[in-house]
Amino acid sequence: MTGADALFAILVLPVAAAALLVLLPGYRASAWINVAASLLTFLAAASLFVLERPAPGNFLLVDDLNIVFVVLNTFVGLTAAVFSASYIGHELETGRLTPANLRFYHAMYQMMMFGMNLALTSNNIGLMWVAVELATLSTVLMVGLYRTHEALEAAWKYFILGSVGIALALFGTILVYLAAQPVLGEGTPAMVWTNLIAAAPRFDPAMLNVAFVFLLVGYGTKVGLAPFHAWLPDAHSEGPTPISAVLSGLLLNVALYAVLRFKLLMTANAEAVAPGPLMIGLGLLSLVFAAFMLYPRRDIKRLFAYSSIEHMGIIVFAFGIGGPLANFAGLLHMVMHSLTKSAIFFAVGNVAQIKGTQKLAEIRGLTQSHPALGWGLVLAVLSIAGMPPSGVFMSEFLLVTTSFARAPVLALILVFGLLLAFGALLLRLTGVAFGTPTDEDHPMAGSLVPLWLHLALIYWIGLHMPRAMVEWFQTVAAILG
Amino acid sequence: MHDLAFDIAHLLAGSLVLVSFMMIYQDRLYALLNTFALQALLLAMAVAWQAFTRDAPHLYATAAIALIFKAIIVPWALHRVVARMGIQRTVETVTGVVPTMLAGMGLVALSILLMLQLTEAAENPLAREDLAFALSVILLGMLMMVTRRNAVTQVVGFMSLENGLILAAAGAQGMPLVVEISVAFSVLIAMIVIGVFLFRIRERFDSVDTEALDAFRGERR
Amino acid sequence: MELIIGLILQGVQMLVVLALAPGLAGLVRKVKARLMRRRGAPVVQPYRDLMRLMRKDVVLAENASWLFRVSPYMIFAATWVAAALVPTFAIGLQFSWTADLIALVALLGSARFFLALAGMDAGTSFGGLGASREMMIGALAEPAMLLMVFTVALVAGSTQLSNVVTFVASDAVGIRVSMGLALVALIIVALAENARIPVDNPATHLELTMVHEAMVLEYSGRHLAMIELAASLKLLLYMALIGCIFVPWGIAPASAGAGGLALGALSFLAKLAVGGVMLAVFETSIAKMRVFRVPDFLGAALMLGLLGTLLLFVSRSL
Amino acid sequence: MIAAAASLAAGFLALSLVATGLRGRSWASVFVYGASAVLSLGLLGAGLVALVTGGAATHMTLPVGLPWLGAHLRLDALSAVFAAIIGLGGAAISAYAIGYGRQEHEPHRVLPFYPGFLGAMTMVVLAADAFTFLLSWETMSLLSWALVLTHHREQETRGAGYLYLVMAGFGTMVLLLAFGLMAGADGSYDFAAMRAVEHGPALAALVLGLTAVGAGSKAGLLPLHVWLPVAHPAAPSHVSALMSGVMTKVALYGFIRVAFDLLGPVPWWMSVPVIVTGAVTAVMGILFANVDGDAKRVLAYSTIENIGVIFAALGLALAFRANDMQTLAALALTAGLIHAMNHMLFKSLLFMVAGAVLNATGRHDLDGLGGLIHRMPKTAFLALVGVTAISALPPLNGFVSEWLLFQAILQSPQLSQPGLQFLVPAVGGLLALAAALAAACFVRFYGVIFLGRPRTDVAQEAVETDRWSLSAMAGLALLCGFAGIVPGLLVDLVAPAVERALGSRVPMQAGNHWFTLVPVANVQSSYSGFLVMVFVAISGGLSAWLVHRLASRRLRRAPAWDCGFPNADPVTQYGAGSFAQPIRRVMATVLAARETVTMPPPGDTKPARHTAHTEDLAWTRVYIPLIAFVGAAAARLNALQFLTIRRYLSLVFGSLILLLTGLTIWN
Repeated sequence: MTGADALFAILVLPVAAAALLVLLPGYRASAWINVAASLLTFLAAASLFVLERPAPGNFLLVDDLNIVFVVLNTFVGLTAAVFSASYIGHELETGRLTPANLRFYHAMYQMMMFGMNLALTSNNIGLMWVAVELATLSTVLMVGLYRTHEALEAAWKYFILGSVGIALALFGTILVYLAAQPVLGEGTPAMVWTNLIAAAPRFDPAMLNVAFVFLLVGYGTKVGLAPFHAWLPDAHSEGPTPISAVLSGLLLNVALYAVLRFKLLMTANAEAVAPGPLMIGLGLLSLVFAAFMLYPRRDIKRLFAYSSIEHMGIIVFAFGIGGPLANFAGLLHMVMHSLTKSAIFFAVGNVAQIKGTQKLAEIRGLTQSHPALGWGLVLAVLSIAGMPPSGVFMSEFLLVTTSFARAPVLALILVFGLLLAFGALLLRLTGVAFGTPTDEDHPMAGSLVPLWLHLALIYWIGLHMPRAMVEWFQTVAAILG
Repeated sequence: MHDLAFDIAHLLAGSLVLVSFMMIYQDRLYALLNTFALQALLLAMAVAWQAFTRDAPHLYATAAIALIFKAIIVPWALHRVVARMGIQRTVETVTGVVPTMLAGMGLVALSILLMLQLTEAAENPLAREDLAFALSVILLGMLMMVTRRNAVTQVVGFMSLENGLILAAAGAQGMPLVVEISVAFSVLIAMIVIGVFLFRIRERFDSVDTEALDAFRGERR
Repeated sequence: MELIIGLILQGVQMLVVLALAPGLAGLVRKVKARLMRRRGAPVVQPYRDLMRLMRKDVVLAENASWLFRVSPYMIFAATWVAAALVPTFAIGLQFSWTADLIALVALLGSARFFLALAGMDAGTSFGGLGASREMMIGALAEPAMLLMVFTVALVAGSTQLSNVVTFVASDAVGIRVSMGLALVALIIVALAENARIPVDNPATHLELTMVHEAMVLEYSGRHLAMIELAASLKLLLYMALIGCIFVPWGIAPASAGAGGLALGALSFLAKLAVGGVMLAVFETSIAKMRVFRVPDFLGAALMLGLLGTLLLFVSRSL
Repeated sequence: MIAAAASLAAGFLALSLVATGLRGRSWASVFVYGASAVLSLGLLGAGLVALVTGGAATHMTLPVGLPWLGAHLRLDALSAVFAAIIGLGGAAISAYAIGYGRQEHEPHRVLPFYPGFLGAMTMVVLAADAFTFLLSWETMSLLSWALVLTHHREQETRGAGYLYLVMAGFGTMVLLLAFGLMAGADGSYDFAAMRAVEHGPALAALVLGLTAVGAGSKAGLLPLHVWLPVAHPAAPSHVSALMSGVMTKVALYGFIRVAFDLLGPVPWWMSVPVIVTGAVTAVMGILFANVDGDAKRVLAYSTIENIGVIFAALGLALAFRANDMQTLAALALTAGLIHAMNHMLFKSLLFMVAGAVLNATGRHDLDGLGGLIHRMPKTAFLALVGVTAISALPPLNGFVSEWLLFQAILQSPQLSQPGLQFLVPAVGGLLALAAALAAACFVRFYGVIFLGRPRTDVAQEAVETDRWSLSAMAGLALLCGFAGIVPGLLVDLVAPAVERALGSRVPMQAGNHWFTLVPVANVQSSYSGFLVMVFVAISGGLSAWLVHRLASRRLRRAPAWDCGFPNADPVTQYGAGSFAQPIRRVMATVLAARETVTMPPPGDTKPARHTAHTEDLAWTRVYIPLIAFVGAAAARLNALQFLTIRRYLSLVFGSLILLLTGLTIWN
């Protein structure tokens, strides 16, 4: 097998699986096919490490930057599929979903994976745009899966805001092409990423500026940056929990990846407006805003959805600050956030099933009634709040120290936001995990393995990051400037 | 020849902006849909003209998509939706028409200012002009989305926004077909999904007014 | 040989303070009585009282614990050791370096601590009342005392009393405003610490304003004797302290001969007598304060102490 | 030596993991605490050996933590001092817990965290790079938070845990900023690299201030102390002992490490806030302790006081150092270090006492106790040692460190800045006030709990605590006495740390007669705890013997006299509230004390009611408004959750227009 084959597999496997799942009745088999396909995709992605990388073509590309995202994407895709397999049957039993819904769900799951993988591996900004659009549309359908008022409303909101965002991103993409076209000539080459970045210094800076604004707002909507975040909390809280995990853990990253790509383009052109301040501003705004918004939350999934906004703010801030340390911190934070937030949603899914509610006020004493789940949730939430020894602590450590030395005022705002968010998360966590448990419980169906697996990874990386990962991050951090 | 081509393209793009203003001005749903159809028609013409002058046959496809799909099918479908659902025939606006028009003027001014800043090196003034108009159409479409309460109107606003996108894409020389197809594709999917949702929403609510949805926000109860 | 003489002198000092303490109390009472145109008990009356108390049975409250019985000896011992460390007739005694002025204050603090605990032991309302007020007064008196110590230590360059005496007596000092302020502060502290008027009335019972007497209300017999003895020792200690810091003249220097020691002893007696009379005069000419006026009184001492310290810097920097 | 210390820390952490697996085993508690005690003793040994052998630094790097840096660990004299403190405290408290822990209903909520907490504290003092340091620091907070939440069913406990961890998070963030400044933008996180860098005075001052805030919030410095009086008492008593006695010392270590080792010279004026904050903290802490009615909270407030005293000493050391008076700085630093040690001894002891009382009676409110000296005589005696020591009374250890500090204060005229010259004596007055108030506080504490008559049935029927607890308490009480009697040993013990930090030390004390302490040779102030003890013992014993021998030894029991008005009801005794009344009234302003009397109307037979109320002004004036602000801001912003899609689109649209306009203007 060559790298090209692996790349091919990453894209084809989900499509094939989706096709198969559409045809297949019976949700149990579907669930495990879903897992198997995700596993194979992950293995293919992981094999990209060892195999020789295929040369970048007009459409696809594997480089240091996106391999991080691809492997992370397929990995969380896998664990979420495992969780989903153990989780989703319960939804059928409680009558929230029908078998037809489930068939649709599994097929869409793979479509979504395909969209995200394609977005991450594309070497063509047009293709990337298409792929992001595809991933968005498939998740819109997933969010609306329950057909409740709230779910439909969330999906509608997501759809409208996402469409507008994607339209703006498309305009940005067109502008980038227009900027590239005088230099690279007409046609496909002017949309190929590797060409763009090489020729970026000769692009019209004013064109790039306008393009970046549109791309930032467009893809920023997908990232969930405030004030473009509005779809995110509803979409997270109303869809099936595995999808919330995927949304928070993966889809946001995909959009972030797009923003990063274009940030690179901007930095490559010396005369263009520096993307850093814009990203810092949006990042801090998202962080502080989401931190405040965490306090009045009453729905547990919505709480963690806002926490995702907060963390996206932190990551965007980190990349906005730039420099080897901050970029390293941003990458690490992104990976950690994906792992941790999806772990949290795995736990929350179980909690919601056990308690039959997502209302924070009606969930109490989890560490008492369900120790493995409760403590898992405690650890995961503390990790996302930046408590050691999770990798989030390391990234926040690096980010705060380096940004305070360089931009003290910004770092103070950052610290304020972090603390504010910490206070809110801890407040809710204390209520949920401790105290006298509520009486009636449904049996727990969902598996705890993905949750603890993620936790183990988070702690492992936080304490002893594998050398390969470090070097890889450092290379990418250097690329990001 | 070149000057004439330029002028015609300019004229078409400019009229697209004009029609955008007309859409803002409409206070009847049917009239709005008709105006939208007009805009789609103009778009098709503009794209076709580009295809003609630039000898880029693939743009004809785009023009055809715009013509058939946006100028005919979608307005027709929306007419049906409005009729069948018995949606209120007037456009519910947030602010008066005049302030919206003024804001629209400002947006057009902004787009022109922005695009004028492009360096002279952008050797193709046509692209630049087109771009300014396209940006105006996009912004006006969005303005319509935020100043209208009715879901159908918002959908129209969104499609008007996409018209602007296509205008920009068509104005970009040599832009690969992938873009047009994807735009068409997205509109198609948008329509399907919107249809699905309108249908669902219609099933459960008495109006497609999206503000009515807001009572069902997860936390307000 | 020197060691033996040293030990003897130290022993003499301990016995002297012990022997003189009730006499000083008697003297004060006598003078006060005379000033009030009463005849008053003889000066030796406290000795008689002590002897009588010693011989009497101890009547112990039913709830009293071992702490109640141990405390009198602890209080007495701490006070006695403290008193033995203040230069009376001679400086540079064998163990005078054991504790400096700060440690001395703390030793008296220990005595107060145990007295207050003993006051709470029987579980009566008066005991707790006395203890709580005593601790409040102590809490305010101690910082005032310490600021006074600062002033002195800053002037003399040491907190070791023997060094202070040597320095002050050496005429290198001259008249310092700071020292005057410190003196006033020390006197106020001494009045408060010894439960004298205007802070407390040593001759009263059955008054809600009493402090010291309320604590020792449950004591009787030999225990009461030890506490009374400790109280008079404390009075003597403060007199000696004032004497050695502010009028150090006459005190025998280290390794002085017999003549010097005799002179020292005489001057000490004279100082005590003068001090006793002055205290009596002061007490008869002033009224007792309400308890919650005492903080103001002690606050004045605190301010004076601080002022003394600060003035010292001013005069130094001049 | 570092290898030994590091493996002990690892042992603690491993023990935590083992303890997680021991859930439900009956012997788990004995095993975990026993093993913790053994490991702690090992740590104490390692610290002592490192100190006795001169405190030469040993260094090692582990391949964990920041990937390109690794975890640097280093055991130098300063670390060794604090390792010894952790070891000693850990050993005594673990031994206590062998007995005390049996009473715990849910041991699985304590055991997995307890050894790890000790391990994390050890790691803090061993860490030699910023990342490892802060990682361990935060882990320490986290594990102690879990321990605080042991009795999580109670609302107050959950609130306490919440406040605690938020404040801890705040402290860590501030420390992050401080280390960020020291490390610079390139991230030289290694302590060695930080030492090598010269910092400008402004930067150094900023770092020092941030460190004081960061470490101070952990230690309980005003006004960051609010969590301490709620969190320490909420935990099981041995954990309270560990938190109050040991963890606050680790916080101090953080400050000392930065201020005296990593940072280099600091301008003199930065010592002023440190000194003043320390002194004010001391006074306020002990004032709160004087008016509070909960045994464990009183102890927690008293911890705040002691932390204030230590900070004042450290500030003084900074002031001396800024004036190049290294010997005097050494004196102040020594005083601070020894006070830290002493405070560990007696505060742990007192928390153990509170735990024993809590176990015996189930109560920790002072007014529910009383008369325990009859029911728990051994505990009562050990408690008496503890309260005497903490009240800074000779000849016990608390006095020694206070005395050393006063000696340092007395040297302040040598400072060349008039500001400091004026300030320090006033601070001395405040510290004396704090010491005297501490005595008042502990008379009340001891008197209300152990003396008098029992106020409740449970106090009436209390039984003496178990042997493990007693022996642990006895061990600490003995050490309190020992450290008070031969303080010179302690001074010499911490001397390597002081010398390493300041290049100078307090003169060698080992050769002095009668274990006398002579801190500044040329000033000739001296104190011999040994002799004072001997004199007091001899004169007390002698007089008692003489009196009994020569006068009377007869004794009768009779009802209390009480000035003729005895009352059988134990409620008529002075309780916690009434004892506090004089001080509450005198200090009414700073305590915001209010008293209200409700009299029934004439003819009504209802009792009159008197209520006294004090408040922590820091809490009501700073924290409550802050919380209110966050709440109000969140409530306002929350409106954004309920917008219509159209309005959300307007937000996107508005931002886009804003950015585009900005771009137009920028060009």
